[in-house]
Amino acid sequence: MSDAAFSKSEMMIVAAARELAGQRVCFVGVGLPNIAVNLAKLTVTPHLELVYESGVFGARPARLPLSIGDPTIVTGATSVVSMYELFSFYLQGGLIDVGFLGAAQIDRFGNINTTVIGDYETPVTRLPGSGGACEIAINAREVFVIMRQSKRSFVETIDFRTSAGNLGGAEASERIRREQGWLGRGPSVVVTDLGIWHFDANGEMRLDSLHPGATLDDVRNATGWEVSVAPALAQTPAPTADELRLIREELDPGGAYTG
Amino acid sequence: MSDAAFSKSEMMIVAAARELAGQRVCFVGVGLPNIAVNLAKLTVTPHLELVYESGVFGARPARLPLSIGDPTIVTGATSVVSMYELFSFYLQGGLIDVGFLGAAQIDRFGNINTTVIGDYETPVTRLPGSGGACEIAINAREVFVIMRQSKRSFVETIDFRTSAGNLGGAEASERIRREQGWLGRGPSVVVTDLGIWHFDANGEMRLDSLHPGATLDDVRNATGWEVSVAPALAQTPAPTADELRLIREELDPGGAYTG
Amino acid sequence: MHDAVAALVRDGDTVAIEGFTHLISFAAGHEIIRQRKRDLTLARLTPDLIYDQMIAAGVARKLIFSWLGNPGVGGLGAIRRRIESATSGGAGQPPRLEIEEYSHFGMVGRYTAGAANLPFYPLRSYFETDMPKANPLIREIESPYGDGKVYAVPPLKPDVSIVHAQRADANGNTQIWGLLGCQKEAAFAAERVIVVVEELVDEAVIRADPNRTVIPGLIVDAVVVEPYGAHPSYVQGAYDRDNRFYLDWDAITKDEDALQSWLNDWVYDLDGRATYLEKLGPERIASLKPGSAPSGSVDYGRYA
Amino acid sequence: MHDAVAALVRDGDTVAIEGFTHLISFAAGHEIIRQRKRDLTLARLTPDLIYDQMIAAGVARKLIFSWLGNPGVGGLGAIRRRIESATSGGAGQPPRLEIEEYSHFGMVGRYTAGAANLPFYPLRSYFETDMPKANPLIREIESPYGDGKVYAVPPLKPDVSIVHAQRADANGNTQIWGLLGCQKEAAFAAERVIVVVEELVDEAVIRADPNRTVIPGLIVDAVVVEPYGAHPSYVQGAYDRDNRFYLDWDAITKDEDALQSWLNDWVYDLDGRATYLEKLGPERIASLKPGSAPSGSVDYGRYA
Repeated sequence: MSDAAFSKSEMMIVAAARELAGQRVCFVGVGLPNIAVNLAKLTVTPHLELVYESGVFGARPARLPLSIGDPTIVTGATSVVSMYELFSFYLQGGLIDVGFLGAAQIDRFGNINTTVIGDYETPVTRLPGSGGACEIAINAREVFVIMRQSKRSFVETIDFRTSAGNLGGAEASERIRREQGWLGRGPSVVVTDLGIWHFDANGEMRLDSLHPGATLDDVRNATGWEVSVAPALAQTPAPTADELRLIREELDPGGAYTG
Repeated sequence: MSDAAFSKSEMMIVAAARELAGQRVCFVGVGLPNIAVNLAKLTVTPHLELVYESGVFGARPARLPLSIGDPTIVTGATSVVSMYELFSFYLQGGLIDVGFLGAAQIDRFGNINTTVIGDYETPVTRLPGSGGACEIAINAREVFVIMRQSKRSFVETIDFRTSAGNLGGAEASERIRREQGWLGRGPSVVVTDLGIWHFDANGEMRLDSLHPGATLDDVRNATGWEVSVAPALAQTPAPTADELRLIREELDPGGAYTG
Repeated sequence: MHDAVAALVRDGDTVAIEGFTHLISFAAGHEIIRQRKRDLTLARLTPDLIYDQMIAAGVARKLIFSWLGNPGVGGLGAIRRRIESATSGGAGQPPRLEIEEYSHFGMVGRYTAGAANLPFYPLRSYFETDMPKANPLIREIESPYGDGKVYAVPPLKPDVSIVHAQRADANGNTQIWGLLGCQKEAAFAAERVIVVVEELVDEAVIRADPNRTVIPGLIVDAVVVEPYGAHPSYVQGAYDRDNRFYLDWDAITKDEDALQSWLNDWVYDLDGRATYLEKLGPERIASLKPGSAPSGSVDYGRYA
Repeated sequence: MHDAVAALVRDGDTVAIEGFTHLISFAAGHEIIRQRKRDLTLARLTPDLIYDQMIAAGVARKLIFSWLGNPGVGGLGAIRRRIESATSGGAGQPPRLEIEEYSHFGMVGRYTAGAANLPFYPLRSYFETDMPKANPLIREIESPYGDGKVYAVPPLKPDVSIVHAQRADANGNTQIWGLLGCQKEAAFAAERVIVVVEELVDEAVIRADPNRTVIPGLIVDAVVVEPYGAHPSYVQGAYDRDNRFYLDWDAITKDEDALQSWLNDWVYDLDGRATYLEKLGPERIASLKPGSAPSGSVDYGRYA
């Protein structure tokens, strides 16, 4: 692959990394978020502090971590604590600005399913479940979602609500979050392999930017509801040579996530 | 003072230490209990494990600790943990066999006051308060009390109940402890400068042993209720030369607590 | 290991082999398989490969967990086949695995309540999700200060908790560095505790750094010395995760026959860790050795 | 220290100077006295000599605590005079100090709830005692699992928590060894955090042993380097408790005039710790130096 060309996954990661500009403390999930966050730290937000649910704050990984529990995020970290302390004092205590989530299914309001496809008791497909996602969605100040989109993942109705998004809409979401004292304002951006979505006044996903090479039809064919498009739909700037170099040479040389 | 003679405090400490025979894990308070527990470890129960509320398990003090937070109980200890962990997992978790308490006032049922003399809002004398005592009384499997007795400390009615003993009597105490799921069975012995008291079937203090030199009249004049005496009242064996040597040469050379 | 598992793990027990990606006692899991324990309830935040193997071997009746997967790689086939409708619960199919599901913090809270003898642990999770519907043990609780509700999870008190660690003394005083997961809470919550260590050290080594002690011997029933007992997971400072194994597992776990023959070759046909390591080979093991990164020493001071 | 206290401690604040006999920041307490802060609510498990001094100097309106005394020695006269009926609340007497009283575990639970953003912390204390009557904030709570009640304490979120430690880096990443008390919980619970250290170290020293870090720089607003800033309390490995001072205090605190002249000589007339140490004298300081007891080093491993 020449530097000029880039994969959809690379575009998705670059777009997600750019969205992190100006953020301070990020709760890192495994896989795509991990690469996006590390790319952001090398480009748009060098002072970003990484918190891993495994109990690590201020990680200085010497290689791309293979998992969120990789020993390379421990050696040289600022602090390594028990999971009790990480979830109690860092996440529930309100120190996390951005939580990064993936999803198997998402609805137009940003509610997420990572538990089952089909019925809970007798599922067609058993997914990993919440892990820390349901508490990240409630306690992180805002939530970023990164996922590939299709009619199977962007659905009218999710089969199971693992993590709360804007619930039934912005009004209900804001009222419930205020009444129940949630620290989280909810999802603020969804970055996919086709574009960048933010949430409108009703708390519904709105396509704000199309990735190079992707068309509105591609998006509509990969979305299970009537797509809402921003009046001034932008085109996502292509990855720079520098961004691609960092991904290919430093963050994911094997192309495990971006090939 | 010759080896033959001994002070009332020395007798009290020796008697308390002997009562610890066969115990495994002891929650140590400062002052007299600290000396009694360390004497027991050197004599009747060498395998006794000491737990200090300051967060120390398996202490190996190189000198008599000046307080329960003395650095000498930290260096060389088996484990030093936060107070959250000490109170949650060791005490409330049920690992403590014996809790050692002192008292400003005690009633015949072993209920203890270490908070105020007089009215709580406008006290004549303000005492230290609970510290960890009220939770030790509930969560330690049994409680030892060590205190000097007088009509002012052994009272018909305590001014404030800081730590629960046998409440209104054995029946009520056993029912409430069972219903509320307390781990502690309550007070089992009170060692004073005059004798050794245990608790009878009604949960009332009964004088089981008189210290050498003390008379029943001494005890009656130092007790604020009708004294119950064991049918076979024993005489506490005097401190041995070895016990006195350990106290005077190793545990309290300055005579701070035993002079 | 044989004796510890034989004496302390009983059919029908609730067993927790904890360790978040770090310090997972595969050696204990394999011994439980070899001894053909049955009807176990397996508790663990991340079932990981070890529970996939144990459940494939038929030791378990029920699983209590919060995240089901092969971290950074893929799925756990044996467990999924025991849960999904196409492969379990039907005629001629194995019975569906009973599951009890929480979030990570919920599981940590359950161990914490168990360790602290609390009737529940409160947390700000589960609001507006389907999780309390899926698991009725996740319940609402009102604040006694009139400022709303949070959720509660019940205490989890395993019959046996098994923890792998870098080192312990003969009394079971155990020290861990690197990721701490929730091993401390799982150990204090348990009726019986087995500690498996890379190295048995003199009591003086433990006492030289008491703040490093995670589990006191007071609650430990057996100390087993089993170098590389956490392979293919890792031990901070001693060896790296054998990621090749985690990648290879993805193919094995998708095929029940391949999985069963793997169990024969790597568990049933071996008598313990020593032969497992022989079979693995010295080169493979050597390839996992990290460089050195010393913590440095602090001074506790001598107060005599 | 002057600037940190001036910028971060405000009249009317709730201030927690924590440290259980170990690492008590007398330096910060004295600076608060010198700057004549007023109407503070002082929170601390064991008010100790430092709060006796601060309350004698008139900085406080209210005290939140669990054990009131001079550990191993005697009482705290200034505080007692502000509570007991013969010396407070009457005509021509100082107003009675407002008090809010818990047990040790209750105070730890309050900081924990504050740090974890919980509306309450549950614990098995207070049953059948007069403490809930004396403090109506100690409330019963029913288990949602039908197995009875426990007690709850409300979160405590100080405006400022002040912690003394052995070392920190310039970003405030702080490491402590020896008794840990509840400094971590008090720091995470606070709106603002001041860390006072014996030694400022390079970030690399902290990063070499991440499990030793108790407070992350993320929550720290000021790092003050103040060697011997915990005297007359102690710092594990650096200096011993100056017990002579604790013994001397027993006489001073019983006599209001003696106490006020002590405050003049040792606080108001000095401009900071440096002059305090000069006045104390090098021999006194040298006499507190312990022998050496190294922790030894562990290896985290280099994973590149």
